Amino acid sequence: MMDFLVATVLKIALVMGLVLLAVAYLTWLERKVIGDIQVRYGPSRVGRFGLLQPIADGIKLMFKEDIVPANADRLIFCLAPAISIIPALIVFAVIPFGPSFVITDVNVGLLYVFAVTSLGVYGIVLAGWASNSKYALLGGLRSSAQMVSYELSLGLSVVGVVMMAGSLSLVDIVEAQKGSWYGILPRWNVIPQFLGFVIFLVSSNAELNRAPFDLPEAETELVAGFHTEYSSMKFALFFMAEYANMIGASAMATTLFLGGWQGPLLPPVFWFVLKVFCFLFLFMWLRATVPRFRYDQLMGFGWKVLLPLALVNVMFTAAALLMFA
Amino acid sequence: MVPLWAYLFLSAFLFAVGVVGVATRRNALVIFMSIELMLNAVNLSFVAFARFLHSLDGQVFVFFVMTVAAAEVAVGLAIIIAIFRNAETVNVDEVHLLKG
Amino acid sequence: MEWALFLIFALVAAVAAAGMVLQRSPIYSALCLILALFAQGGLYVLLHAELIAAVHIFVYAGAIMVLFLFVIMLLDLRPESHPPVQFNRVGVLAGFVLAGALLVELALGVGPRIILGPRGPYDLETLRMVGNTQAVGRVLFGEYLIPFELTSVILLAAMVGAMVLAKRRLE
Amino acid sequence: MIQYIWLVPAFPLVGVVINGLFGRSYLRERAHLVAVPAAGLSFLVALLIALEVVAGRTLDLHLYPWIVAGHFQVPIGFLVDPLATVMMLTVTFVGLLIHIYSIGYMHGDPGYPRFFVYMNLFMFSMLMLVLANNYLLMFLGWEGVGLCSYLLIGFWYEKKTATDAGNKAFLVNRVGDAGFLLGLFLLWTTCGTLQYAEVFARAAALPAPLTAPAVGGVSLVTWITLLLFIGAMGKSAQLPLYVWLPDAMEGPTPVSALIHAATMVTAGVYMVARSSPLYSLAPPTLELVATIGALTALFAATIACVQTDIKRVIAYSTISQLGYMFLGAGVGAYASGIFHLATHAFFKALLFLGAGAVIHALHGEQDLQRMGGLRRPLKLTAYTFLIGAAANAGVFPLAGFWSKDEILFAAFTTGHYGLWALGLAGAFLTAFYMTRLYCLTFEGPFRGDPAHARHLHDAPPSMALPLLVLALGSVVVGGLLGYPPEHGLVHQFLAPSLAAAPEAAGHASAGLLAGLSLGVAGAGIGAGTLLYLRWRDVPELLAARFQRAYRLLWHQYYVDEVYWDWIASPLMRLSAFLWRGFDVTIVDGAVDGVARLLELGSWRVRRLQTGVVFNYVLSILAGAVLLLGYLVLGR
Repeated sequence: MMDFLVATVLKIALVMGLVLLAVAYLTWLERKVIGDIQVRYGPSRVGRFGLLQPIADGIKLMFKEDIVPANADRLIFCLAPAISIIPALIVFAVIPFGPSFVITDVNVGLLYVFAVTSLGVYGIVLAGWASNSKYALLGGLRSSAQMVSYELSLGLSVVGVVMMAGSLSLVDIVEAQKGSWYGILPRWNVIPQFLGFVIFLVSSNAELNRAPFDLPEAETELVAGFHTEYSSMKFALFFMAEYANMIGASAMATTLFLGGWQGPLLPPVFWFVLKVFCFLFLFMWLRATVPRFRYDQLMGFGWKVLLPLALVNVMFTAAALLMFA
Repeated sequence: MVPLWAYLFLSAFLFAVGVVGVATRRNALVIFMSIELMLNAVNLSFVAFARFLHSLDGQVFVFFVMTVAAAEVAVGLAIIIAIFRNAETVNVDEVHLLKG
Repeated sequence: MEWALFLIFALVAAVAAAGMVLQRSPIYSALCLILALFAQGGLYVLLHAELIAAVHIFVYAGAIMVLFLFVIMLLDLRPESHPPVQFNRVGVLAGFVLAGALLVELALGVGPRIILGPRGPYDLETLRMVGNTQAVGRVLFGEYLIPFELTSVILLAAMVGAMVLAKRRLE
Repeated sequence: MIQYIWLVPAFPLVGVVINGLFGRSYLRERAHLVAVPAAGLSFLVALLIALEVVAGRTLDLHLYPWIVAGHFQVPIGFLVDPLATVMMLTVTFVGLLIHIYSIGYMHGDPGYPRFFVYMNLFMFSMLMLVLANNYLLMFLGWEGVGLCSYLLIGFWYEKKTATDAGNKAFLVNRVGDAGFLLGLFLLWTTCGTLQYAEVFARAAALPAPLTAPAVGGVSLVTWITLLLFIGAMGKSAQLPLYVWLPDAMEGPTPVSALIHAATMVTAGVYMVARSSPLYSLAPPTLELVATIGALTALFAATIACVQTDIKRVIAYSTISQLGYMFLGAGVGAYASGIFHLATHAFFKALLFLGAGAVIHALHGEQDLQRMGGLRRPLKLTAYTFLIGAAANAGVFPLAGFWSKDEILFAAFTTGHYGLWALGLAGAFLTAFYMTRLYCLTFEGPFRGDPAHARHLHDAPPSMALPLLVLALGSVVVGGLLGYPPEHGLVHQFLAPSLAAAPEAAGHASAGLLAGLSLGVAGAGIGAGTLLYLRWRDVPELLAARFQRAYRLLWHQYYVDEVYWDWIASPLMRLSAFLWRGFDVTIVDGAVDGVARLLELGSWRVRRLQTGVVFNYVLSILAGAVLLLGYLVLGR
């Protein structure tokens, strides 16, 4: 019992530490990548290649003045950033980084991930509400509508994967992608479930509230959306939540569609991290190149394109499984 | 092991709280939430019974309750919005539409 | 251990539920309800209904309560600051009394002497072997297939109803 | 293949559903793209099944228990035997041709998709009627075709005459259906089942309760068959319930061809043939059937001689030919009756479609006196029409000759000399009026609107094709199936489904009788030719000379007027009296009184409805507490 507890606590500490570190350096990476794409340098002053920039940013944010607007709902205003970051972190409880490197393998792992990530919206909505500011409220409203809408296609896009693996456990899903077709093609879900993969990527991008789906904080329209009134560490928490969610989404995409830790020769964790970084790069790339959606386009796209496509994917997968299995 | 009656007591308490909410609050949204609470209280006893009867029927019923609850929320909130647009209030005391 | 967890969850659920009813501000009511629902999800896990627990959180916390918050924000319902115009004290009192009576009756009805009927085949061992999700799925899509399909009709009707209602003004 | 019999009615039903749902909004002028393939596939499957039936297979298929109420059990089931096969082939084949014809005929009509919905629905109902394996399912089809007939007669519902005609057809058929239903009730109480197989088995095995004298000294089976025959009288337009059929010509011509000539009106004959094991046990009914048939044959033929509406003439001819079929069935020659039914379907559909082509060419003109000389512009129509007319008249070796001659022969050999003479007289008149019809339409000078004369055009391809096919059928079907008489292919094929024909009572040379009827037909044709081709002024002189007889025929024996004066208007007066006296004061008074009573009793209770949700919630809650209290504490 004690061993188990200690091991679990150690695992949790390791994962959380790594994730937080990754979050910090992801900001640096993103600035660098976008800088490159836009033919700029990006951060380059603090440390070599600007490598100490995240730490400098962190220190700066910590020492900023913490402002709570006079008419704000104090309790919720303070609670919202926490509500935002907690789900983003506890997702990692079930993600398998390697064959035995998973905090806990739950029977309903996938559902757990969805249940937890669906809570992220509360942080944004409550922040928008508690600020008692028009821009923030609008951002919160948009965010809740957008996230509820895209959650449907997100959920449906992975049904095909679940059907192919026959399990909701993430470890089982990774295991089901072992081996290869004809000796060359890896048996990854991205090949038979390509449509689902694309839908998953687009919807998760929307769930992350990142460009081109960053309507809740659209600077040009809403100043900064839901976190207009936030400053200091509370602001930083929202930021960390966004990047943690990004890592979570990339990890999920890796697990569900790219065979998780599977790969030849090198240690599994390496493969996992490599694939996750591919996705992270993709998200950054998207942000740097694609312009923001208009709000009605966003809703129309979610309901009229992605959702039907996801349903079609489910139907075809079911039919194919019935025919060939 | 926690006995069945403990769960049932909790379920009864939650249900009664929901009843209080429905009977005493005047904000339509809160009344609605109280109804959700009552449904959930029932769900709890369903799952508890399922556990102690070694049967899954209770869990399946919870699914159905959730479905109905979701449908009810969608329609109910739409009604509340429609009422609000007309009457500028969600206070059930000020809405007398049921009087012919 | 189990008792401790149960007591924690039960306490949180009970207090949060009471808070929901007592809070003035609808948004606090909603938050209290969310908390109560989380505690209930914990109870489901204690009852070895992992699937139900996940779905419960997914549906209630992830969808239904977001919708509530959305509506509260959309209607911009701030706390009821001024006292109600025509507060029906007798009615509220009657509500409390009746609810109390109901609680007493329910408690009397479910005391420790409750008798259970015949047991089904799904004890913990079986569940662990088959897997909770798989077992529920089998029952849901076997014995309860037709009711399950019928729920889709309910959802469709609700969807259409919600759209019609939200689109047009009440006459 | 045979077990897929349900496909035969299923295809038209699918057509109904598709056209019914999407016809008006999406398909519109393309409705036939659904309806015609539906009929075509139905025919194709029917043909494949027929091949198996010819090879000797039959099937009594129980598809689904339709009604289960205690002892009363009726399945949805199909009986595929030779009789049903003949009917099924006739219905699907003629139906298909007329569907194709309608593409051209109904082109541009605003109700185009609706028309095809009704047509497919009719096909479905008719196929249910002939393929059912029990009387109730047959009745379903029976009523279904009646409904379609009503809908199609009144298809152009903006026209008062059309809706009136539809109502008339519906009401007259109700009279017949009442008899049919009573027959079914009696059959069920007697046999305890409505399945053909079981009913006939009971009729054959244990004749005592069925044939023993019962009510009024008449056996039960006689009552049953009599009541069923009343239904047949209505559906198949026999005396005295024939009055609806001439009016039914208000519908579009393809409808007249399909429903009111080739298929639906023959349902009565089919029903009698299907119930032949019962009818053979009831000689009095058979006598009645034969007598009514022969009388109708002659009666309708006389009227047909003077009518001037082209479709009306053919309609009376149809009634007359149906009379022959019943005559055949009545003297026990069921196979001959069915044979005549099949050949008649060909040439009568042909005649109607030809008439339709003429009407189409003349922009809706139906009056024979405004036609004439159409042979040259409408060549194809004229020649195919001539074939149809000759077949109807009984010219050797066309279809009508074989079947009609057989019926007359059977009447003679069973000793019904009087009926035979009536039939022979009818045959003479048939030949006469058919000649008259042809000559007035296609020979002589054109008497119509000169404006139309220049625009005369022959039938478009979609209308020409059915004409040609039907003409070919009218030529060959009779000899192919009916030779040698009494032992032809069709007789051997049908034999297992029908009760055996009675022993011949008299002896007669088939050749002599055939020669006689040929001579009669020839005389009729000769008379017609002389009067309407050579001495064209004579008919009018004759009409003036025998004015009273002519008037009588012209007004169709005043049957409609008699029905109106003696039945309809007394009924209406009674209804008016009941409405004013009984309905308004007593029934309405009682209803209003109850309402007033409630109003009086409730004006105080009404205040409970406050409209405040809160109060309702409290009362619900109080109820719940009370109920739960009773459950928990009460015991």
